[in-house]
Amino acid sequence: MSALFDLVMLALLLGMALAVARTRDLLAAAILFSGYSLVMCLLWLHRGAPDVAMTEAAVGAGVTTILFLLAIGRTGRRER
Amino acid sequence: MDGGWQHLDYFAFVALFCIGLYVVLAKSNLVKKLLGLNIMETSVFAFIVTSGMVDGGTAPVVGPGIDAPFASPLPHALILTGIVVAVSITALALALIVEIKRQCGTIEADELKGAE
Amino acid sequence: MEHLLPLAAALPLVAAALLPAVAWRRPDAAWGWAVAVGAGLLGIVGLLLRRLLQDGPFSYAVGGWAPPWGIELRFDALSAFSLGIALVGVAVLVFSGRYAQAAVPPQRRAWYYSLLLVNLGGLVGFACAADLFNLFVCMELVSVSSYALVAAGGGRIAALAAFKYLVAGAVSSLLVLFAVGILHALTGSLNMADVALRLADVEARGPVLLALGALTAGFMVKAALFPLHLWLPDAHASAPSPVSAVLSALVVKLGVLGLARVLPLFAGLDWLVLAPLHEGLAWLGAIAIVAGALAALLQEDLKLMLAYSTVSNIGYIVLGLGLATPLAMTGGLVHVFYHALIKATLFLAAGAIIHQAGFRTLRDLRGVGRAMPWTGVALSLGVLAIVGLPPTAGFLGKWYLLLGALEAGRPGFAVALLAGALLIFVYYLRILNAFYFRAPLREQILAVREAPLSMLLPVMALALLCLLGGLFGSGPVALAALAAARLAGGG
Amino acid sequence: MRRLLTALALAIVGAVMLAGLAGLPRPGDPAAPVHTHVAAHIVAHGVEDTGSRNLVTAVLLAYRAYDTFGEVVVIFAALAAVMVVLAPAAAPPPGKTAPPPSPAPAVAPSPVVGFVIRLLAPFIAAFAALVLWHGEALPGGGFQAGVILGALLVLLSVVMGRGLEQPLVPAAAARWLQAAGPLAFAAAMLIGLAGAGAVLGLPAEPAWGRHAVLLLLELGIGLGGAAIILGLYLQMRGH
Repeated sequence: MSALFDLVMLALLLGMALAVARTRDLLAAAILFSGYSLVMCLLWLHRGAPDVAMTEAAVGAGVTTILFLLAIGRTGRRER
Repeated sequence: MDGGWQHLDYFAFVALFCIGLYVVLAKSNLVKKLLGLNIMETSVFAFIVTSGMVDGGTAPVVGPGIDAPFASPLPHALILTGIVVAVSITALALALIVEIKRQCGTIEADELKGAE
Repeated sequence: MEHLLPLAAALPLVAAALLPAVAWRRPDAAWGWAVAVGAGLLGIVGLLLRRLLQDGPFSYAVGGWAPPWGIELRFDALSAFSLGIALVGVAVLVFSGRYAQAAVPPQRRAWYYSLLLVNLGGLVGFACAADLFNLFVCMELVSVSSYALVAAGGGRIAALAAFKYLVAGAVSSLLVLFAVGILHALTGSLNMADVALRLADVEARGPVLLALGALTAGFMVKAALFPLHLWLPDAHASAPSPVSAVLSALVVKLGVLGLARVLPLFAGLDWLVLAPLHEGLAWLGAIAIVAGALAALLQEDLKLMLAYSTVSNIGYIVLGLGLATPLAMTGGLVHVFYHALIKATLFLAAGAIIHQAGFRTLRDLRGVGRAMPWTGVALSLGVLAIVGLPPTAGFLGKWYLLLGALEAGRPGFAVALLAGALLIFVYYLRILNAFYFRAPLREQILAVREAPLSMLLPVMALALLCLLGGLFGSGPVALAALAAARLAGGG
Repeated sequence: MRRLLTALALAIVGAVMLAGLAGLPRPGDPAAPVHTHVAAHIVAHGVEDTGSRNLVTAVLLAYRAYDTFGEVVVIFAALAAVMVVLAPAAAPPPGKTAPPPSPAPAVAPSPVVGFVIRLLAPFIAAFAALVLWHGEALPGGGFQAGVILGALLVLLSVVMGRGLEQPLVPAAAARWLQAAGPLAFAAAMLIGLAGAGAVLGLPAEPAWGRHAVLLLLELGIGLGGAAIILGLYLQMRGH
């Protein structure tokens, strides 16, 4: 069960990282990265690191994403 | 590989590291490069957090009725610092991107090279 | 007294955080605050150095937590580079007073001084770190502030160069963090002495090699060692001149000091032969000496020339570490200190000239030496020193390197060294020729006025140190020899 | 050609990393050095040494407090860095006049969203206080609380900020708040020097002394973090 959870999380991480790499829509990429951080946070919670998970959720998925969205708002959302 | 399937973790993190590095090297858009850098950073964080886990362990918070082994608190503290450093660098890089856009009109590395 | 060790880095770091609040109502206070802190740092470093010379290296357990449970700081012969950091720091802060008024927009100025102080504090912390993760944190303090300072003056090339620098720097920092993670996974410790001890019992070879490789690669990028120097020239040339001085004189040395700190960790492993790594470093260093000097020769922009000259000089230092004989390493480490003084002199003098004249290429600046006699003298002293003429400061490092190359039985490297020195001579001759012996191309040059006293004083003081450094060089040489002996002895 | 080179470089990097990592102790092995050396000491003595039941907090604020001091200066430097890059330059560069910075498109929150955020604000603030207060006994602590508080301030400024140029906190006070983290550590350094005989040491006397120091650090980190996150947000949003 626990192994299965890990496998699913790792597969999700890889999939989302690839999606970030592939999409040409920067807004989508930033939001995908936010999701990637949340999955990472779940994985760490499962590894006995709730402090790190909490910080990653707040900083990686939260603050980083807000900053990315603001910057994308000022520079354009399409990647050429 | 004799260490059992949990080395799979490390392999997944190497894959993430390489995906991030690919984005940094191959993508022209600066925002995209920065996302790649963040993926690389989280992959290293994940490696370090995982290196501190313990079979059947719990979070390193001492309390009554907890007799499971603790995950090592040391890597957790390091990664807390690492996450803060990462967001600091991201914030600065995004500020630079906004400034580059304002001054040069584009944030594509290919076009910036031509404009220099 | 021993409590000064953790406070040396803490003073500028806390002062940096307070500076924008202090300068909020009185923007003029920012400069005074920063200079006072710089002077305080110089005083503390002086006391630490006196203790080092009297009693030898000493440690401090921060918070009273004995190592390896807590963080250990250690002031040893390598940490003595703090003196260079403090000297250059004070000069740069004083110089910034007038310079920043013209080059840094008013709303950015308090933050600019704040970042300079963070940079200096991080550098001192790095020089005194005896703990791997503390080393990383200090490195990041220096890195974040450096990336931003490049763009402090504004301008499109500066913003782009800062971004390029940031990406290269962040990837290299990540490599270092990755290696710290591996070493921690192998030994369960972060204290460097403890890691070195416990690493000797580690049987797995793969992770050890990976950590060594990641650390070497990471610090090579930080040191801008050829061919990983591509981020350096634009960043150092487009930054405001006082920032260029800090970056070229101090920040690139982080990579070299980092290497000198971490390589001994691996010396206790009987199966690991470091000779191929040393050989590779020596070759890269030799190539960097010549390639950097050639590139400098091709530049028309004064600050770009100086930036490529840094690439070349890092080559000297790394060659010394790579040759790995006591004399060669002494030469390399002495050059770490003296190159800091010399390159700071050159960048500040160049900054004063560009600031007063408004031009930055050799063509446009022709004849400026006669219009700015004092700055010209300082620049010339710096040039003599960097070429390595006795008795200036630049002579000592190269002399010991030459002896080291011969001692190692590698005359080929000695030739590269001399060829580099010759090339340096040629391109600095170009500068002197343009400034003194060519008729001005721009008539405005004749009307250029000498730099104001607050810029001239720090430049002249540094230039004087460049001149006298060679005469009173026994102290630094003795310290470098001590550090070299520790490096060679692997502990 | 370039793609090929990139692919080759990635393959080499990946292969080297895999080969190296394969030799590490199995993650989760209780006999690995990660668990038997420094961590074992902290698990055995952490509570008694620091009074904090959350051992991550014990590491962050006691054993490795000097690193955490560096960390709060790093995040302060991030703010300084963003200010130095984005604060308006007095005059546009000669030759080419740069267009004015385009502010982020103003988000027009619906009245319902605004109402909900205002309604929730005190509860979010209370949650942040809880996370901070229990940093010694539960996962979480000053920085996490600071980020939650910072997020709350950002939300509030989204709701109230449209057309309202005056910031939530007076600018002069904001400067002091942004320095709260390093300031708290400076205070802890002096307290440690006086009370424990070592910079950043925890005083043994009085009995509540070390709790007070830990709480001071958590407060400084939390308030400073929140103020810096708000500052970053405002500067990145553009005026």
